[in-house]
Amino acid sequence: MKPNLTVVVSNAPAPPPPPASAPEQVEMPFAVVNGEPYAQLPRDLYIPPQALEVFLEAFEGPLDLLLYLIRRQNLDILDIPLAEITRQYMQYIELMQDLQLELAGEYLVMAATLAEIKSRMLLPRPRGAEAEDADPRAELVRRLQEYERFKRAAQDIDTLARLERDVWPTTAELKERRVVRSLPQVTLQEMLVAFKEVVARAEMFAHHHIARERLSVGERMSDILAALGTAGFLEFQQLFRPEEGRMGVTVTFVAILELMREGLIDIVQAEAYAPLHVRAAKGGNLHLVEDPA
Amino acid sequence: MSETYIRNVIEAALLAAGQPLPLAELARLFEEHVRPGTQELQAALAALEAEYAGRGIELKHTASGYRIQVRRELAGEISRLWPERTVRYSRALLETLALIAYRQPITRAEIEAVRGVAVNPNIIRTLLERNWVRVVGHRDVPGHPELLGTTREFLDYFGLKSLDELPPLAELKAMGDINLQLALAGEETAAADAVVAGDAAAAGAGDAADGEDGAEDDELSAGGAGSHELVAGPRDLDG
Amino acid sequence: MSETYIRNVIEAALLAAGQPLPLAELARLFEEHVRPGTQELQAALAALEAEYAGRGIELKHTASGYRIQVRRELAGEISRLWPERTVRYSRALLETLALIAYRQPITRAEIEAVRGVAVNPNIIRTLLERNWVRVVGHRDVPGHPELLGTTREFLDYFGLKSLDELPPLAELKAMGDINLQLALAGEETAAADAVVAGDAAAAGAGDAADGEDGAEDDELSAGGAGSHELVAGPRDLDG
Repeated sequence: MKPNLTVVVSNAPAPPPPPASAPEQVEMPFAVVNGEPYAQLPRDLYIPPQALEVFLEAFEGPLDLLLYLIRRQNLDILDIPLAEITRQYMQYIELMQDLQLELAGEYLVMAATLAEIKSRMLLPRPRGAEAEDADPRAELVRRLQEYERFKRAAQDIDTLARLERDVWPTTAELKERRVVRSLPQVTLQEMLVAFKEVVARAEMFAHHHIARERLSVGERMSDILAALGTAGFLEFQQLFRPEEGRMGVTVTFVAILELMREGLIDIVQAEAYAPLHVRAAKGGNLHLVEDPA
Repeated sequence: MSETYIRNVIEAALLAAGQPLPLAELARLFEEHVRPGTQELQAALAALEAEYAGRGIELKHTASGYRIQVRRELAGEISRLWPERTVRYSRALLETLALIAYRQPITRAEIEAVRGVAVNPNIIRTLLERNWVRVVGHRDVPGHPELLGTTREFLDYFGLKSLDELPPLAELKAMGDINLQLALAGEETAAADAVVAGDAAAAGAGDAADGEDGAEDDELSAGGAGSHELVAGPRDLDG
Repeated sequence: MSETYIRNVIEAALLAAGQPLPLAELARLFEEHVRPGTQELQAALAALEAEYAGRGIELKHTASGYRIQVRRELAGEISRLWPERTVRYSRALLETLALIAYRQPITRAEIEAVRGVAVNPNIIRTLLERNWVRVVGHRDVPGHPELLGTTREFLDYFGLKSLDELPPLAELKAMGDINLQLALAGEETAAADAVVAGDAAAAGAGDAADGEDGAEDDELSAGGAGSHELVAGPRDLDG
């Protein structure tokens, strides 16, 4: 066991400080002993076994460990010195086994993968093959990169302003809550279907007809009555809006005629050639909107 | 410690805490070497209080400390955050509304004549309260019944420029219900947009549009107490 | 509707709600006939935002709507309100969350393929319980594994309006044409010479990352077969 420890220490040279031009990940603290983070293996011989355990357990798996080995030495992930990295990887695996850490099976799978790649690299390359296909490391490199980008994405997510850690939601109490009923919503279609149905039902009464279409006239009749309700008395001319054009004027005129026919308005004239005035009717006969006759 | 900083921290803490905070706890938020004294804290609280004048929130000092709360004046508006379950309008109401829209000006008796049942006064009241319908005059017959018409709000709500945009009855009849839905799909979203509230709630209302027939039947049969009126009603009109 | 009134109601509502409010819900706080339009509401929100400049709170627009939150700059002071409350999440959880966020919908096996280790079931459970993640469906392969995706609460929690606002994912670099012989020969010295090469993230063009999940699955299960040989394998290597 002891020899292994020494080997590890001698094989873990203090990494050079990351160059300023490479805003890479800062090397992870390698161990935390009594609250003190250690970024490098201590030089002295005695390493508390717990510290190593913490260090080794800090890896999220074989890809993470490999990335650590690569990044620690500032190696190009696209051109990994496989023999060297494999050797270092195996030392960590042996160390974990010696420390009797429960070693996840994935670490051993990776060890086998590394061994296999290494042996394939010793074989001559097939002619005519694409460089990347032919390089036995390609798949490993892809997986390392893929893992690394999500490792970094996780770090990025962790730096987002998170609720209840970086920012806090605010609340102000409302002392007196009132009971509020929200108003029902209606769609135009619902109303039209309702209309269609009520008309269909009404038509089952033989003597009842709802056939006439006088939509805009009806609307104008309402408008005129409402205006008269407010003003009481209006000049005939005022009921017309020339800007509406001939159609609008006609509709207004028909509405006035209709209102007169229904006895809802009177048109009065003080003397001949004086302006006509319109007022709500004081007398008159009942005329039905839906006069069956 | 700048005054602004003290005020900012206190405001943020009171809003984040969700409960009243005593002065001592407010003081503890600051690092020991920059901790403001009681006077400074109280000055900051007074500044906050002044700032909230004319706003929807206020600073309150209660037995357990300071708290920022919503002003009572806004209780009506803010309570709308927690509305009671929305009830849907009955078929009777929709039919009444549709008749007023298409046949205005129209009296209640005339609506009853077409629908064949008495119109519940609540329906007219609801429509008046909703500002979709208004009294545009009175028919000059005994009792001077009110003549009802639709309002500008009605047009706005349904996204119509004028009543002309309602499809004529002949067209409605020609369309099957499904065609009607298709033809109006565009108009409907326009209506929803026009009301700003054109979102979840509006969609919800739309979704809920079906299968309400049970309730409507009830209402109809309730009205059906007057099933003899059905025959009588129209006659009255004729008279 | 005065601007001040609209702003006051919105501010009070955002503070009273205790959760983000969408524009439509803000609109519903006003009676229908005085309801401000989208532009007026947005103007009021902009006014609030401007008012909070230089204050300890800010207006934030996240996936579910608007909320008023305490600024990050005051995190130190405000976290003293709850000395023992800060939750830290493990790297394993954050990596799992990142994979779900960027690669959704994704199965557990696909997450494991990228991370190279089994995913602790507790992690998925925590993410589900926090409501950051939900099961969005099942992949149509034997076993019908659950497909995981993130929720609106996830976005709200991390202050995002949509997934587009996640920090961009690092690009993958292609290996290109590396001279294998050279690489082999130079292997021993490569470590020493190693130039600043770590910048995989910075440059690169096409994103080759998508749609490889199937391949990874295969790989993982293929690798899993040889687990006994593994113990012996490594020893030989060093020899």
